[in-house]
Amino acid sequence: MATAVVQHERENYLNQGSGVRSWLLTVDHKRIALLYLASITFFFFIGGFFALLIRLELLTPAGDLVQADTYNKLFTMHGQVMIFFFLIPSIPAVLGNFLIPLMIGAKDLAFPRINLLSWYLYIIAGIMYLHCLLTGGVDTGWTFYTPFSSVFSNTKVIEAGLAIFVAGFSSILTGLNFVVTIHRMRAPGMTWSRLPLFVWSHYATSIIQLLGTPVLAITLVLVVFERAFHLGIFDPRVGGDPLLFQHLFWFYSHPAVYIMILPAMGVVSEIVPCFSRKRVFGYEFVAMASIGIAVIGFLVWAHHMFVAGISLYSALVFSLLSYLVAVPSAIKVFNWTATMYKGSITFSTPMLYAFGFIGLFTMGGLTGLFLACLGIDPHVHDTYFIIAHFHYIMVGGAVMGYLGGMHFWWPKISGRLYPESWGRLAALIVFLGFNLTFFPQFILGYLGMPRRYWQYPPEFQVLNVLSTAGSTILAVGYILPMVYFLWSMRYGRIAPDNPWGAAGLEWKTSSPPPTFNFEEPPVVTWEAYNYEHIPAPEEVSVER
Amino acid sequence: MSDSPIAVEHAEGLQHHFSNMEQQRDAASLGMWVFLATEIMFFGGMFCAYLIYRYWYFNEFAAGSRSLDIWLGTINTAVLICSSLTVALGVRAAQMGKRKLLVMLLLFTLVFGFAFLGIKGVEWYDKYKEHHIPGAQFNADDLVRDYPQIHIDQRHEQIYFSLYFAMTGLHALHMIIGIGIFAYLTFFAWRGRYTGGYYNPVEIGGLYWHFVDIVWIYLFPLLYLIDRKPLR
Amino acid sequence: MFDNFPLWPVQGSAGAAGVDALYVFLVALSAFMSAAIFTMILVFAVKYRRQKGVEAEQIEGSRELEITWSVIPLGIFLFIFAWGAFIYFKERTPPHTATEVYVVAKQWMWKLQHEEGQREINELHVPVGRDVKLIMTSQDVIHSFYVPAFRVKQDVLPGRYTNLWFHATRAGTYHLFCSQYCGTQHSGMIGQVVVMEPAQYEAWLSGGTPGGAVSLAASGKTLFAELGCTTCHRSDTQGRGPNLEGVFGKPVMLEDGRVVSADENYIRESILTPAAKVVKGFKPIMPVFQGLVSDEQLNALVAFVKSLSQPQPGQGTSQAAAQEQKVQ
Amino acid sequence: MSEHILPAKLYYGIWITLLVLTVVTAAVAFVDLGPLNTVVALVIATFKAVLVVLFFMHVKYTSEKMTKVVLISAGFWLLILLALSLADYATRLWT
Repeated sequence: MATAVVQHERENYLNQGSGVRSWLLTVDHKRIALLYLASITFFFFIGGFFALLIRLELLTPAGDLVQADTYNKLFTMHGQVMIFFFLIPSIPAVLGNFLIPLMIGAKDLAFPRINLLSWYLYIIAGIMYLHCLLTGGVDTGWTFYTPFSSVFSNTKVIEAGLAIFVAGFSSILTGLNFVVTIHRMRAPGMTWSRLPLFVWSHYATSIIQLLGTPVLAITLVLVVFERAFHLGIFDPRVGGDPLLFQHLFWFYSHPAVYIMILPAMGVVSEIVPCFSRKRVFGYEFVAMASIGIAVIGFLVWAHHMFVAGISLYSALVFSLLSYLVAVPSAIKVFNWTATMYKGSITFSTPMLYAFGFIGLFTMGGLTGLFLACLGIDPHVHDTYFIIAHFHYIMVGGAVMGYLGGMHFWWPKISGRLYPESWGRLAALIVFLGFNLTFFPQFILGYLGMPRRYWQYPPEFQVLNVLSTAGSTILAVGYILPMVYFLWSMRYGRIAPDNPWGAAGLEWKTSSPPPTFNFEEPPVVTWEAYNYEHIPAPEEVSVER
Repeated sequence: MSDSPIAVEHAEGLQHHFSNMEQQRDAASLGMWVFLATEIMFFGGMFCAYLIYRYWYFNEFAAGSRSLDIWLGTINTAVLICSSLTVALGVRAAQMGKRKLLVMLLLFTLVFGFAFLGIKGVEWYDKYKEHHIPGAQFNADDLVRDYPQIHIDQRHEQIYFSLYFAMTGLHALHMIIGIGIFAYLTFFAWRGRYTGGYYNPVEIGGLYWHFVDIVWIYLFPLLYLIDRKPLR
Repeated sequence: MFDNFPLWPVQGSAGAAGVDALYVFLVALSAFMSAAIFTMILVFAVKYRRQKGVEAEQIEGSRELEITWSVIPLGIFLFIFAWGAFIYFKERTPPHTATEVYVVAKQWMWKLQHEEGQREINELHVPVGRDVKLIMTSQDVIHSFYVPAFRVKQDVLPGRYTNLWFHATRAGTYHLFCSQYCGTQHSGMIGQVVVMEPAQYEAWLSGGTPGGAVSLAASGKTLFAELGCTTCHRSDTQGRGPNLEGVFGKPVMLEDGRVVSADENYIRESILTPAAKVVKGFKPIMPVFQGLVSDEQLNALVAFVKSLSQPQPGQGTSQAAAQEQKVQ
Repeated sequence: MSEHILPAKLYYGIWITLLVLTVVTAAVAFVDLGPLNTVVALVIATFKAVLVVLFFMHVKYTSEKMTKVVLISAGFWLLILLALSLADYATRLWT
């Protein structure tokens, strides 16, 4: 990666030092972001490969492609890889890492060495997980429900649990670094009300990472203790309550959904104003909605447990609270839409992804209302309805946001432009493939097909075939950007410093930025998204 | 945020990406506080389990608590409080630039730390001898015998001891990490790194140590003092 | 209309239509909201596409609009919540008159036993038009009893009972799924619920076992005697244990001052770990039966203890009893 | 954080208080106060923790608002975890 940009004359973070050492021992947040980029892409394709195998198995009602145990391991490891090794680090560790110091006018994150340590922890966790995967894998479902995980499963639960424990610490340290950086490293004049919404949403994300992840960590440790040392904390044989595990697990794992979606919302909040040439509508409401989601998101976890055997009364409380968290999400969608009103809109690739995000997130959010609803959830819980819902949020939302962000900031990251028409084509393919894959699953779920089924009654086949067909299209849509991004590193046109005519400090430095981000330490005297003062780039409209 | 231009000449210990020492120190101390917040949630998961099972199985918790050695528990609490004192005085010594005093206080802290772990080890060994370690060997017949007034279910007794070992074990792990940090600090304090105005590491290392002390301040009554009143 | 391509499963229970109505409402609401947002995005994207010489109009935001689009959705959400809570409440409160079936789940099968004593595996026969309550427990991991046609689902936990009830309205054979992942053959832990017309059901009931099955309560009674429970739990006030007649469903004053309701879980716990909740005025001398009785035997004992609170089995009297409870 | 150096006497005073409270809490546990035993033990523990936080950890003297914000949020989140989990357990037996 480092060698691709040698022609550049200007000094930048990519050509300052080369060789393996200069990368593996770097404390530059931008290089660490690229380390993350490479590693999460690797895990994304592993998780994606598992997904394809799952979809292929489900092409026919009989369990004919793989064994039942293999299938159980596939969906377990698909979930764990995608959540802990791709989605949670995705936008924060790549784009957040790269951009937050640039956006607030800092030379680096507050703790560059801890940042590198985060990546090493992630890699250690990744190697531990790969080791677990190669020596037999784990079959508990990504949720590790006890007592199956603590007593009955005879797969590598301890290994997987410890890997995720370590990955959790990587995530905690990233969050810690962001919080301190946003508090302490802002450039003169960069007040809280001038912070880009991307930074606000990462601040909210970090709060969740910091206060939620440790609870997952201790929960997994207790499961490991149960398996390794025969402690009995969740074990019903000694009077333990398996639901206690679920409470502790979802205390983290529900807010973890917001760890995945909030950064994507941040990305969309940057892209929509830029390609509408407008200040974002209701800045402070969008910013506060992020914080609101982070806080209220911690009050709703037991809506995952409506049929698990919790008390009727706490189910009522949690359902009510779950509806409260939908309000800030709705506020965001309305504000993005309103931002486009009377704008000057172009349909560049990032904007297409932002459209896709808003649409799919809206559908994911609305179907969330079904699941928070005590009347519907008992029917659709643990069916494909849930699968469809959270893929609309996590893939339709978070991954769309991630890809949109990658396209938006790729010129800044690499110093090169990607081929715009290929970009638009890929965005379209992803959108269509996604809907074909996951929309049928809503219907499947309401018809009653349970999740995690290796074989299923034949009447569900038609919809499953559609879904599998969609997944192959989706796969193409994901491989394409990978190809042309790599291609553009060598052959892409040289990117100007601000190809989109975007507001934001990151566009005021060169592309790619120098090692210490700015030639001159910036002093901010303007509000965020001051698009009235930034000329629109001619290029983009001309190309169309 | 300081408006002062970037310090060209690097003060000792100032990293390149900070504008000045004040910013660096504020960042480090905020970082440690935020980390301690995550630690509260880490132990919080266990406190949550503790709370629920104590509410369900109070008898077994009471009996288990009685079987712990209150003398060793109290002494250990005192040992940790003493170590917190030496840490606080150590930070003060660093602030005043007194190298020898700092090194001595840090060494005292280490001694107290090891003393705590040693006493904890004795307690654990007692549990081992009494077959109070959860698992196949677990046996609480002695508790049934010793406290005939309390109705004990041996299975539920295991939950108490599981939590006892999980909580004290993870606390001890934090102590071990703390001892590692303080060994490091002692070495560089001896080299004189922290007595020239830059004592930030001592300060934030101290924050961590005090936190581990506070966890114990709660563990002591929650594990040892559940029910000590005379049995009827 | 959708015979070949249904959008929801058969409505096989009294509750199904209510769930579907709420579902249709939510689908309509979602469709409307999505359509509104998609249309706005499309219209804005076309109408305000970049044109030469036309600048974007800078708009700061609008507090009124923000409040509007926070409060209106919140109102709608609260309405959905209330509607859903209403359904859930009904779905989670089994009628006292319901026929009871005991369910024991294990990797990877369902074992069911009717009050009348009939045993079934992976199959549940129920009559049309009667309330049926399932009292469920698991021998190993968590399972979940799911009948899509009835729109009901409940996790089945080891170590305690959970309940589920339905009122089948249409004869037919419906899927029974385990919906909580439970290991290798999770997808094989399926079965069927056979809903029969009452007459056929009676025929099935009597035809199953030659000579007729022994009712669950009766086998519980035998077991109760065999295990020696009768020595202490006597039908007068002289026993060393409480008299169990009429206990079920009533509040019980405990030795430590707490008051608990004597439900299935309480009876279960009192058999397995008697010392946990001792009735006021009694000593904790009862032996522990944890590990000594199987889940099926436990069910029989519970059914027996419950039968002591129902003077005469029969529709009329138990309805009267339910009425009485409501009055209380 | 704060530059100013606290007098050593203060630290010794806090130390003595903490030791005394440790002995007190252990002794009180042997007195039958009914349900108040737990309350007393927790109040003493919290008081001790507050002393450590305020004086040994200098929170009383710091000019930094964030320290307090972080502490309060952590306490608040712990409360969420405990209160909402307990909400389930406490109401399971309700009918």
